[in-house]
Amino acid sequence: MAYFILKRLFQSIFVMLAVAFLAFSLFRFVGDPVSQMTGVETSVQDQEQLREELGLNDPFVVQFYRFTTDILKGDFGYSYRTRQPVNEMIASRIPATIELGITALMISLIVGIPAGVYTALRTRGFATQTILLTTLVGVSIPTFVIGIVLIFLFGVTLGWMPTFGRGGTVDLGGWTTSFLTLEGWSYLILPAITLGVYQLTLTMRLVRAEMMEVMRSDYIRFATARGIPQRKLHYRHALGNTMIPVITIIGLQFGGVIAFSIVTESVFQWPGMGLLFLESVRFVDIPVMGVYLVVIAFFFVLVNLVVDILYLMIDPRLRVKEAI
Amino acid sequence: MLTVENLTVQFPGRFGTFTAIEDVSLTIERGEIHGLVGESGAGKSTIGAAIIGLLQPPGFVSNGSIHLGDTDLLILGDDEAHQTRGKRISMIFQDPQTSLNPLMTIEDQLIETIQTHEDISTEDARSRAISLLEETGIENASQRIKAYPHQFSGGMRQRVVIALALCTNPELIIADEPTTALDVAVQSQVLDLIRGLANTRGIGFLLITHDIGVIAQTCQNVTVLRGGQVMEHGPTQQVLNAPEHPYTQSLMAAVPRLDVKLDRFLVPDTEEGVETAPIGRSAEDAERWLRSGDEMLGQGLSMEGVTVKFTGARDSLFRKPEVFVALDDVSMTIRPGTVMGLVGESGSGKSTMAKVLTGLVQPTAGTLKLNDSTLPLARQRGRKDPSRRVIQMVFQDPYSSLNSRHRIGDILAEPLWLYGLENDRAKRRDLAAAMLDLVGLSADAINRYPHQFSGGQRQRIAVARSLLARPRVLICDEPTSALDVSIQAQVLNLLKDLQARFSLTILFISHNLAVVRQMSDDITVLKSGKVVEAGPSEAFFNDPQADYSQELLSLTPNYVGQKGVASQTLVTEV
Amino acid sequence: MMSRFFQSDGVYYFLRTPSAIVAAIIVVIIVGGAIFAPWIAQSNPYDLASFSLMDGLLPPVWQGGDPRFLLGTDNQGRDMVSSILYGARLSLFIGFMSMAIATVLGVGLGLAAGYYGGRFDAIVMRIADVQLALPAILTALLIDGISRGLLPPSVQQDLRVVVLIIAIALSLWVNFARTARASVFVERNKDYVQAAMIMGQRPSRVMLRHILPNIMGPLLVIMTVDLASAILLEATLSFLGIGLPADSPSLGTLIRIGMQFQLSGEWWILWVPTIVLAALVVSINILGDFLRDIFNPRLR
Amino acid sequence: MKTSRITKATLLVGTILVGASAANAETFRWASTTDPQTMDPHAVNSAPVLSFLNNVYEGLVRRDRGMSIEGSLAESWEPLEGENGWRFNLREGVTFADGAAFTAEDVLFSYQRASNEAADVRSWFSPVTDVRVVDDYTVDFITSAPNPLFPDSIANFMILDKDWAETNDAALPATDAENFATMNANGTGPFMLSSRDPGVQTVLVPNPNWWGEVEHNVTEGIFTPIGNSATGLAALLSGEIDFIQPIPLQDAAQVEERDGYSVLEGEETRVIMFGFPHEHDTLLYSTDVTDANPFQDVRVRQAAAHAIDIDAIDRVLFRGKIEPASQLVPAGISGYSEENSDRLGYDPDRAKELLAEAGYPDGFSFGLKCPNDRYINDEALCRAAASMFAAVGMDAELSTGPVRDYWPQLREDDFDMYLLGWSPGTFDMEHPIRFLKHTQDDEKRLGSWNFGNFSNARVDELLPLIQQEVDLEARQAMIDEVVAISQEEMAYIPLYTQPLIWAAKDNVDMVQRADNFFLLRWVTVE
Repeated sequence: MAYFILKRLFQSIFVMLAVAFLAFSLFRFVGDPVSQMTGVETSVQDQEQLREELGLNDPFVVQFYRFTTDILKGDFGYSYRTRQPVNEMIASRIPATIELGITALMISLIVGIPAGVYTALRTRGFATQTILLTTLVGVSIPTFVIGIVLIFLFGVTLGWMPTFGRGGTVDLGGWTTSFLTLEGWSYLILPAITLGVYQLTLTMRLVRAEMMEVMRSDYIRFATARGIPQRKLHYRHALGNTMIPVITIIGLQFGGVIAFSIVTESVFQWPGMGLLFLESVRFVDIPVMGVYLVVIAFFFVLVNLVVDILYLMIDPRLRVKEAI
Repeated sequence: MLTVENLTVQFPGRFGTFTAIEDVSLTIERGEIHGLVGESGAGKSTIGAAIIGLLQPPGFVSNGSIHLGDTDLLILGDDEAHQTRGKRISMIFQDPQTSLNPLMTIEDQLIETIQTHEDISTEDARSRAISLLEETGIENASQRIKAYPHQFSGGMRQRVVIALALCTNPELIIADEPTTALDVAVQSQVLDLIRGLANTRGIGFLLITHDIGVIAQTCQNVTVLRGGQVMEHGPTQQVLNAPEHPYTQSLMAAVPRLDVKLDRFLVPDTEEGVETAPIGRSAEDAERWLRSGDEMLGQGLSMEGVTVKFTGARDSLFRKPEVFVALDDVSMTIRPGTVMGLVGESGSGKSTMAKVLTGLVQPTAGTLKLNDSTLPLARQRGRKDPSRRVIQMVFQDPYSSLNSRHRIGDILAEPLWLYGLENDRAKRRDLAAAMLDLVGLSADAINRYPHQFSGGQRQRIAVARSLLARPRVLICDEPTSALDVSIQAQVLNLLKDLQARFSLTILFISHNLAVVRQMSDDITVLKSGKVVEAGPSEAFFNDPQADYSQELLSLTPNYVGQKGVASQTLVTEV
Repeated sequence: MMSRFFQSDGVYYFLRTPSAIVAAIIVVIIVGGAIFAPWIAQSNPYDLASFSLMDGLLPPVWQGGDPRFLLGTDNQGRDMVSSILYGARLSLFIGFMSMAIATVLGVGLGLAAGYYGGRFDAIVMRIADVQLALPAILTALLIDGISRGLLPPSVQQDLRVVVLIIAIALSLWVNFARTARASVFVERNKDYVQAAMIMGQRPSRVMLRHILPNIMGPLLVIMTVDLASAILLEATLSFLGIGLPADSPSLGTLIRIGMQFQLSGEWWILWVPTIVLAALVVSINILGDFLRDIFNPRLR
Repeated sequence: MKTSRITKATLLVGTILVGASAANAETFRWASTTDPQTMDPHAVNSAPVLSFLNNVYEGLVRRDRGMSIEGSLAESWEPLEGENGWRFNLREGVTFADGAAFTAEDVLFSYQRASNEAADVRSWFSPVTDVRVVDDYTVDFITSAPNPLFPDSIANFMILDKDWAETNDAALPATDAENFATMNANGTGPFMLSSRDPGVQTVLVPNPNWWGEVEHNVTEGIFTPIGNSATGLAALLSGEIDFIQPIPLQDAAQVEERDGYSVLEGEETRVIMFGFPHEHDTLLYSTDVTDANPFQDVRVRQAAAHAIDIDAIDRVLFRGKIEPASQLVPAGISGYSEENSDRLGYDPDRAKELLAEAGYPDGFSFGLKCPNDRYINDEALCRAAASMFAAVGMDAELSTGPVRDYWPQLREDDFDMYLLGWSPGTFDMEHPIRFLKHTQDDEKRLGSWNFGNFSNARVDELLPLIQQEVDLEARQAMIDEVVAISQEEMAYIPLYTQPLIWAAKDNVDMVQRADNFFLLRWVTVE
């Protein structure tokens, strides 16, 4: 098992490096940072000089080497736009994105799993069909439209929820959280739902499919033949086995959640990494973009490691090897 | 105790209602083991499902009654039915691998089941569970009860399954092919266990199986099913040894005998309606074509000191992944134009040998010889190597050995095209058609898909495919073990005919000694990768040398000449 | 097995699945409209001379708009109906192309990885990981950025669609690869494959002619689902400004433009394309589910 | 049942929020699309930054509600006798937020800081040769030539405290790494920076010892950037913010209708125009004319002008909120040429004639470049224009892109026609002449935004004279001549002056200044 995790770690490192490379090749091309950094009256020579200072004229390899080595040294450089250290900028935004992502994920699990189970056990039936259809419609309307609609419905028309930003947060030694106050939640809920819809649908349909498979397996039939009560049958025997494949997929998707929060964050002006990233793209803030991509990759790798470990915890076949 | 009267089960479906069970009646007394035998599709399992009330929808009991003691099982409400399940009736499934929840320790599963039906403390439940495990023959149960299903071997797992079925001491247990997935040795142990339980606890068993031998060895009474109807029923002795119904008779005749080698099987008329290949005109073309190939002498095949090692997945940085020796210095010689029978339990390396010969597996050591020329090993054997044509293979499962997405015509034409035996498309078709005729299928099969044929027909097609390579050597890996006895008989006859007519050299792999005896000239016994005995077939069966061979023979169920199977005295024997 | 479900059961169950029928009808209508847009549409949104700013912002007829424009016009004076037809045309094109590329790429790699296993398999899977670590949006940004950097601006405009297609395809292929690989692992041990190998058939032939047809089922399902998500993704990318230019109206760009008018009273500019998009995506997904059930009879 | 419980919960949240906002009535929340990227007044020369920092820092002079120059840290100023330059007499008794006194030294220091090559605003001081501290409250700016407009040109030149900057080693604007001044501010202005969370929230509080007379009643000003205009609008309509700049003009009507809200509309000083490739020999994007550049023929340029139906654009795209432009500055800006105030009207037939005369009877195709995230409705405008050009046979191949790679394309002369908006930094006609009409001259740093390189000897000759002329009449005469020349030469097609549309709650009273600057000191909340 230790070996297994070790192996995954090595793979992860490879992934990170590859992403770093891609990240790098990306931001060279997004546009000209200098013309974004300077005002209208700045002359061409001055711009050229600035370009030189930023090392934008160095050959690709040199720049890439600088980028990776700096990152490995833990030096993430400074934002072209704000002159702040990138790591501070990103760090200050990470909690917002993570909390948004986690809440979205939680919503999708808390609603998605029961819904999946329900629709799996009552395959036909009106409720099931409605659930399936509505969720499908939910994912078929672009996120940004959903977000705006929610904002105007709950924020403007009904006035129940705030429309933008993160509101007051509690600072826990560098980690600002929305979880501890009712106000924080009121700001969090709409974006989380917007972001969670897709996950929710995915989870639900996955659980449904797997559950239906499991319910037909021999050991469930055997358990039924032993007269094990329905409830236990469904939630103790079936659900456990259902979750095994589901977990992996959800893990794979979480990276996507973080990335797709770009859209949600921009719609809700949610002060997370995604918003920062969009700003940076607009201003060709190369260092920020690069680091953002690497951070995303890091999350992905991390989450998948966690999933693997969860896997080991849930499935005894991987945990206990020796036969008796 | 259990009385089923004129039971009729129907499945309303797309093409009208299908009657799976028609007017079946049977009774089981306390302590009786009642055999329910029949070929696939006879409706055996449906009866079991109907009794325990787990018919797969849309199936339903359209007529008849099922009484357990004096409770009418059919009028029970869902809840009562659910109560009855496990409490009074329980069930054992065919495959122990899949019938246990992989995520729960067997302790949890046992205790859960016990407490479902009895208000009893966890402690008592545990001690009961442990004693049950011991009763079903699991040593130091108190420790092993903590284990997960995957930690038990197949046989042990089936014992756990039985313990689970027992743990509420039901009156009736329905055992659906309980030993089909097991090796003979384990099989007889499990059957002993069942007999024991019937004796000591007076539990009634409904033993569903397709294996006459198992019936013979275990049941007092037997019911023979076909197409959902009862053909014959009565005491096992009488039904097996002096069948009255013609179907039963032919069925018995088709069962390969362990005690004597017959040169042909008597084949009951079956739904396929084909006798052994009636040689039609086009069949002669096929025959001519086959003969027109290279010299008709059979070719010998031999392996010398072959060793095969598989390395498991690495799971630690420090420990080397453990190596599994599938074949350990195995040598074998198949005389030209003869049939070599290869027997052994699952995992003994039979199939690995086939894979070595066909070049799918790379041996770590050893040499192969085709006639006198060396036969290159897997990696060395080029795609164009002539041996690829000369050596052909017939697989166990006719359902997966034919590509379900290709038409029979294409499947058959493939070897012709591949080996450049016939370059004209039209000619290839004709030849394929002719070959179908030769193996006893009508030529119009060419335009159909595999799924439109029954298992036996598919196996014939598979044989035809191998013949169309104009092979000299056939490797048959359990060619009939997926087939019903009657079909098996036909296919075996077909193979015998072809072998004789074209003096093919055949390696016949099977776990079923009776079948092997019927087929082979020589025999090789394999045990966990080693050859334990080899020699002329008849000699072997009449006087096996190695202890293992003797044990195998003694354990193999054989109904003919068995005395007093039905009497309980036999339980202690074997 | 598959083919039987396809030939008879497929039809049989289709006729018994109203949702599937409705979905199919919707898809047929939209796709048909898209394909024949040049002939049905009264004006061509690409032909700048064919519409006039003077007709801008006309409401749908039932809101007292101009009878010429059934669903009204956008702020350029373009007929909504025509825009939608052409928009669906473009969106579907992008969807299909990227889906096709993703399929070929993913299935190809997946097959090979599953067939050869070992090191090759490992490499492919690591690449897949990298791909997964760069979710769709970022991949799109990446390709978009690189294309901006490498292509001369003069051709960029014309190649936006291609760039978009590649971007979307890249973010979808992993799905196919993983599924194909998994199925191959199952299939390659089946006797018919072994038989083909024993015969000494070329690996390419074994993979394409023998294995591929047998794993088409799950792939087909993914194809439909991914077609849907490709169309959606295009919309999202347009919203982020890395999609298509506003003068080549895909459903996504139409929605993006419409966003400006959600408050200003011209609701139709936003909602007409949104509804069409949703209807299309939902329908495709429903058909996907239907296929899944067909190919996995146990789930029926 | 369930639903009702949910409703209660959410209502609870709702009330809490209302309570929160009701508590501090004079806290003023406002939003804009972009965050000031730094608090350093010399680091970047961009409107968001300068606009915001005008609340915190002050210059020697400042603009009043009507954009005209008035004294700020300088009480008065006059041209120097005997040499070129200006003398500024500084206000006494002014202190910085941290209590330090404001003296001439700070002016000198700020000049050195702002004219250092690390500063992006240094171009303001290109005419300046030297700055002399006469005494604590008198400073002389020496210029290379007579420069009547110098005071106007430094209205956004803000003064830092020398000691504060040096002790926090922010003596120079940050180039690569940040420094103290990027996140902190210490100005003499009416407000002080109380907290800053870049991209999220920046809070200002009144400066208790500000020298000026307080007109606002704001106890706290909270600024939030909201990039997505729809979201911003929602924030306003839900009452979470009191004011937002700008709002999409198509939404103005809706906001106006709602009670409790009002819309402030005005003209920005930014003029939107089309530019021509005056010196290209051939078209880059044409499918039919590849050997020549039709736009070198003035008749073709006029035809293009005639093709534009500015009224239609106004009505449909801008809901009647734009003012058609005849020249590169709107009326009211100093130097605006009254006598050249009419523009070529919409006349497709005339356009076709002109094209025919020029030898393109059935028109030609060309490439039109536009940004899609720079000006209000820029993309829509270009699409509309393209179809108008098409109507007279000029086939515009439109290509739009984000401004981040738009400028580079223009710099590389990669266009057949392009869209440009220009706001005169000095609020004087001289500014666009210097940047857009003078022949490109990197040495003298002239014509740096004249991408098509319109070049006219007379204009080049007039520019320095205009810059130095002190007599306003004579100056205007020269400017009129330049405008006349560029009009008959069709150097550019001036389209309209961009509208300014802000929205606020009814109870807020503020001033909308033509440079789109928003100053907190003019805000009162009833």
